[in-house]
Amino acid sequence: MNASLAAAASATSTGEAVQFWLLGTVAVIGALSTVLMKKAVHSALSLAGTMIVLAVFYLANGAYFLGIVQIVVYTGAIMMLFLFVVMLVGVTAADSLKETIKGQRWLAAGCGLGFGVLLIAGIGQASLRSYNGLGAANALHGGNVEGLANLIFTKYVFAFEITGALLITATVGAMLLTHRERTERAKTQRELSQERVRSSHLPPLPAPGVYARHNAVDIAGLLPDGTPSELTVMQTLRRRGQIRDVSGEALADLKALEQRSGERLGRGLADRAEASEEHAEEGEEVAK
Amino acid sequence: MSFPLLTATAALPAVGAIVTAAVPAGRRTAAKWTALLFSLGTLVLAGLVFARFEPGGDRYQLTESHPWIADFGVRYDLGVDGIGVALLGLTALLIPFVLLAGWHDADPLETHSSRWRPTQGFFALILMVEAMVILSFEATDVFLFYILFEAMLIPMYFLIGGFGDRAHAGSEENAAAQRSYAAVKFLLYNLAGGLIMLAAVIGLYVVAGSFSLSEIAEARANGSLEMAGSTEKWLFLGFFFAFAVKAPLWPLHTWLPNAMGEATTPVAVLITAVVDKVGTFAMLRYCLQLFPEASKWATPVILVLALVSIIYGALLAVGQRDIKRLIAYASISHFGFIVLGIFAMTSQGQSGATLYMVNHGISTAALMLVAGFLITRRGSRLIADYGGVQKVAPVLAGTFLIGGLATLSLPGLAPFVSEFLVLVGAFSAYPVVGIVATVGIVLAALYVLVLYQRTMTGPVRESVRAMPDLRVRELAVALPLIALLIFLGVFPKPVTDVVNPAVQHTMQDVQKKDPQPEVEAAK
Amino acid sequence: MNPVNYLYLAALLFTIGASGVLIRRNAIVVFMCIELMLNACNLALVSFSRMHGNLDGQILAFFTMVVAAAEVVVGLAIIVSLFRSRHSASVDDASLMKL
Amino acid sequence: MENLIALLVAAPLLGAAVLLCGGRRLDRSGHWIGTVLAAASFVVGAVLFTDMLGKGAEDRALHQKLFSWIPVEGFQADVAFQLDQLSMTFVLLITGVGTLIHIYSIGYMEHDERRRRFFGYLNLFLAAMLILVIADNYLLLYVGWEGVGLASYLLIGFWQHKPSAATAAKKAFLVNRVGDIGLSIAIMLMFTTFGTFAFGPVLEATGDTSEGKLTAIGLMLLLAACGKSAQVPLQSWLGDAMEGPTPVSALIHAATMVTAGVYLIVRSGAIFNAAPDAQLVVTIVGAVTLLFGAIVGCAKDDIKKALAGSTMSQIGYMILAAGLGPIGYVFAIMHLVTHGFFKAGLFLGAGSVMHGMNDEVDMRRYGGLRKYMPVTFVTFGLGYLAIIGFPGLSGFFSKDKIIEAAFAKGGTEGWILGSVALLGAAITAFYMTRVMLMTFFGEERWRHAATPSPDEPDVEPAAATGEPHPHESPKSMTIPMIVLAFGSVFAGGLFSVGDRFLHWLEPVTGHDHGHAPVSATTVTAATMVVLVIGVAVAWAMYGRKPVPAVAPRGSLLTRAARRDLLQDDFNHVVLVRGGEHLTRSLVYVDHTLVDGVVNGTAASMGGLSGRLRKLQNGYARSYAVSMFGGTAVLIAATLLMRAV
Repeated sequence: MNASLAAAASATSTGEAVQFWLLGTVAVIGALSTVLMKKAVHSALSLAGTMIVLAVFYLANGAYFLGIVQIVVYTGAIMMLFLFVVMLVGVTAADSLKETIKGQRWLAAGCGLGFGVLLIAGIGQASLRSYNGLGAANALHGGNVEGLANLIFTKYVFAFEITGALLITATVGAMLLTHRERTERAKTQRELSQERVRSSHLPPLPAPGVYARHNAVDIAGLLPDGTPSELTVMQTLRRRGQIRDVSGEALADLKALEQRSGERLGRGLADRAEASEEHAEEGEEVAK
Repeated sequence: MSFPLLTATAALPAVGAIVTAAVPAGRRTAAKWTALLFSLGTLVLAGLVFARFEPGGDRYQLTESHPWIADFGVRYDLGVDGIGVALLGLTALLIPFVLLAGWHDADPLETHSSRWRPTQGFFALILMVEAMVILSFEATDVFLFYILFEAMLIPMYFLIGGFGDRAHAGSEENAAAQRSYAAVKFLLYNLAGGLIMLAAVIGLYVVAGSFSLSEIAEARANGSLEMAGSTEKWLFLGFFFAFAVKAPLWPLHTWLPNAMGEATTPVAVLITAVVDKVGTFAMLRYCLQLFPEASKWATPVILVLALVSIIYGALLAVGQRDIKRLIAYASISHFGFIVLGIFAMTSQGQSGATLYMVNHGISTAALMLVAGFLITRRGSRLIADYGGVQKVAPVLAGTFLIGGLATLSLPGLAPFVSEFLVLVGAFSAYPVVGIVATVGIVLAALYVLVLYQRTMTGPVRESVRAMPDLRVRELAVALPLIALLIFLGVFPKPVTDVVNPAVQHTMQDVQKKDPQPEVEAAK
Repeated sequence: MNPVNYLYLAALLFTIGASGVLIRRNAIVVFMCIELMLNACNLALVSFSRMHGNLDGQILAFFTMVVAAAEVVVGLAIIVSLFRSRHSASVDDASLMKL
Repeated sequence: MENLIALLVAAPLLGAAVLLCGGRRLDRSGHWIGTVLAAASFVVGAVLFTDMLGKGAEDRALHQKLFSWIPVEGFQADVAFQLDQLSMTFVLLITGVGTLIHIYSIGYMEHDERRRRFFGYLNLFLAAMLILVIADNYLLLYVGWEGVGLASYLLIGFWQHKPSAATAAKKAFLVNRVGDIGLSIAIMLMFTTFGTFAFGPVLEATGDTSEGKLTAIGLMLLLAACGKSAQVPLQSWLGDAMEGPTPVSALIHAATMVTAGVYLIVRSGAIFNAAPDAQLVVTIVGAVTLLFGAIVGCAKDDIKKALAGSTMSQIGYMILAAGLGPIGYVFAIMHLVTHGFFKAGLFLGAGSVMHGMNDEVDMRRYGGLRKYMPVTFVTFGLGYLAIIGFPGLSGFFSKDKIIEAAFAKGGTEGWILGSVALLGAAITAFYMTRVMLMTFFGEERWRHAATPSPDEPDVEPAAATGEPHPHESPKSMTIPMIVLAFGSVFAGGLFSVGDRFLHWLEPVTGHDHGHAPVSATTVTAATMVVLVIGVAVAWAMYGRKPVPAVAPRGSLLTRAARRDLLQDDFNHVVLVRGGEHLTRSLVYVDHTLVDGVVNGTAASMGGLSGRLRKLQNGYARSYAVSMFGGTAVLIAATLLMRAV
């Protein structure tokens, strides 16, 4: 195993070539979908995919330690953190793809294209030496991990220590940034219960979506007359304006259902039509 | 080594500025007295300089020389010639009066907090300006001079922008806006000039390899420093532009009326009577001495600009409705005379110009400070708000009239001597220029007398009926200045004796001889 | 295959990431794009490490990861607190950096 | 003896300083201090005069150098005095008449709370005028020249609360300044030509330079003289100057200051002698002014302004005489002295009349005053006879000589000038008779017309109410009038008998008899004839029939003459209006153009930055684009550098 990996580090086998072209395509597609997906969750997942591919590439390049760390830290920790935040912010919140800054998209495209071309041209022009491979370097201290450890704790020990400091600072910083000072005493259980009893909502709040054949938290439950009830949706979502309104849809469905059943039962169509028109009007009003 | 008198003369007001600034907030009067004492001390030192200076001796006397920035050959070189002595004396003389006249101008208003210390700042800044101006008259190193030339803008900026004339028509915000406009305009104009001068200073160093005035002048004189004609012209223009802004010469003058109008009267006096003199002084010392050929090359244009300044400034003064702006335009006219005298390149013209700098300083100080007393009483700068003051405050009117008569160069008062010398000097070299400049004396009479007539004579206006006459402090400002005007008008010899040798040196620098009288030339 | 291709891939990913930063308005996605750029750099570093035959490049990539982790922590915290105050994660909403 | 010269000036100068700086504590004694110091100066003058009489004609000139005034390379101006016969004549006239007028003013200004100041100004005037006439160089003369201008300014505007007085004072100073341009250019020309401007060297060296230069100097001196002596075209200030108190009009605007121009021309005789063109212009100016002043004098109803017109005209005579060269110098000065007596007397008489008439100046509201103020009537009458040239009185001698000298100029010029002088004599007789008749004879028009004149709404409350009660003036006023009347009567004879005055001045001015085409007797006879005609016409118009209390419309000429022959209107339209427009447009130009360029630069900078600021839109993504684009450019540059 060691030998084959060492060989892979110094030269490119056909297998590696195949792997590169296959996974490279995946990585690029992942990157592009990170950029182009409307929903943040999708972007995050695409990015995670790209990162895993990159981890494989690290391994292929002889950076075993980094490959593993990439999976553990990046895909495992950082991307999960991203997902948490995405959830906090609102998982369904989709970007509108309409550009607001004039000419931004064109400029971005132009710059991106120019930059890419130039970068690739630069690499193409650069007189890159033939690859030495990491065999010797890895073997020096008895393995890739040992080699890295040797460097980290000797040559780069200060940088390493400083990154430690950086991490701690970042942790404290994050706590500070997200921390909210209490402006008043926290309510006790007793107080909360008393408050609840005094309020008009002693029973639990109605569940969202229950009357509307949807059960997502962001869809308001409909009252018997078809109007959505604000109470059924979380306060946070309400404030964000992330409530999806399906009342019109529901009413239309209801109407269709009634029509179908009416046809099948052969009831007076004229009455039904009148009733359905009324319903439709109501539905429109609600939609408005 | 002897006692560094020149450094001491400049350092004393600087120390005074620091001490004054450090006086605690509650001790306003102590700060004022401190500043006054330091300025009087400076006057004593300036008197010593005047006494120790030997008119017949070396060109630069009381010299001091220390290396400063060795890498560029910048030195702390001091030394005074007769022109420097005269202007140094003027500066040291005027500052006590300026301080005394501005005794209450920077008192904090009641709305200010008790920790607010404008008075200390005002007096300290004035002393700071004094220190810098004095040092700039003493510097014989181009770089040192340049630094001072620029540095004095900073305290001046704060003096103009921070301590406005309280007699402003209109709201407080409006006044503040006008003031800051004036201060910024002052700063931008002078900075622009200074920037161009900086380029020229660097250029001079590149060409000459030294910043020392005497070294360069000597090298120029003995031919070891050849300067290509176009190089010299460009360098000259760089220097001259800065000085013309400062002087100020038409058409670079528009900052002066704003600055003088918006600043308190003592600061206005400081601008026109002291700081602007650095510009004309520098023309005489740096432009003519370092670039004699270019100076001669540019003479026709500069003379025309000076003439335009004379006539234009006077005409605009006639058209002003604001007392302080009127005096500012009058000063522009007078600076035209000074430049005319300098660039006429005759002994009479240059002696006259130097004398003019001194006399103009005194006469403008007298007129402007008394005008300031008047303005403070009524709280307005508009001429139309006055009338009949003569009846209620005869001493004020009398001193104002004498200041005005000095401004219009009445024979018997000091400015006449200098103005006539300038005219004669200009006339003997360029007759037409002399004749056109003479028209300026009629216009001067016009603007002064119109001002006097509209403010002081006629029926007593209701708004001035209760106006008190000059108080003791104000008399202490006005009377010595008037006495000096009369003394120097009758007996200018002490000044001319000091100035004459220096002028002869300058004439040698530009290699010009006075035109011979026709009769003697014929013989 | 020439291992240089890894570099081309890194350049491509970097460019895509950069363009994403420019185009997207959702702060989280922008942040992800930044991560993508960092990863592209890491790939290049690892590839260089292989090219030169020593481990310094990998060390640098390692540090990049550490720093990126720290950055993500702080950055996401900023996004969250921004979101709290503005109820939005759009970078365009915070356009106060002008006169 | 030399050292006394400075004392001449010092006494009144001290008086001025003490009175003006002394403050209110001198209010009660100030007029005496002023008068005593003026008299002291006269005494010093008299002492010097007697001393001078004791010496030979050629070494009478005294010289005193006090100190070096402006020592500059190539330019020496000294404070030095020179007292020769010409100066001496002036010194005596100035201090003598000056002292008398000081005495007169004690009474005249009795009720003025600012009397001390008035005397201070009078002393200042005396000092300046003395400097003017005893200076030994043109620059010091210039000091005196402007000094009298200042004193005149202060005294004309003495009643500053009247806007008309303040304006008149300003006008007088300004017009004089125009003349001063001439004097300063003349001095500059002298400096460039001779290298000096002391009388001695300049006047001796006139032969060394070209006539063109001398003509230029002469014309410039003439310009100066025109300003100070109110000659056409700079005469307009004199009429307005009558706003000043009457003693001032008598001393400054009749007897002494206005004759300074004559002094200047006579003093510079050597220059004019060598520049005939300049002399011709001088005579023309004199002749024109002579007629101008006389015509104006005929039309004025204000007694002081009528006298002012007369002054202008009489100085025209002197200038005319001075322009004739050596033929006329002596007579110019002689007429100057006699004129000093009778015109000062006339003005003092007018002042006395006004004093008794509640400061009324309109002659149409006088009439029949001879009964009420006999002393004034007699002294005024003697002055009147002197000025019209009644045989035996001083005006007769001096004016007659000038007319003779004009004819003696020879050629067509001589005839023209002589005729003009004769015509002037006739008009003089006319307008002076008119003044006399309107004031002292005829019906008592003041009895019915006791309303204030419209020009002076705010003189004294007393003037505005009630009928005036004409009365004789106090002794302090009548005595100077009597003394001056003596002068008017006898001075001419005293000077002319045995050509005393001629011999006295000849060493300084030189003399030439010229070639008279007609005999002296003929001229005298002609003068008598025109004199009678003038008086007769005046009698016919103002003596035989009553004078209307309100001025009739009059002919076109009369109306023009009332307005100073439209000179003021011309000045107003061309100079004042034009100047106002010029300054106003220049203020505009300064604000919009000169300042506009600067502010425009600032504004365009601001505009540019405003545009650039839009790039700074606050969107982080926009900034990112620029960063990204910048990086791309950097890479491109790097690659390019490597490729090259």
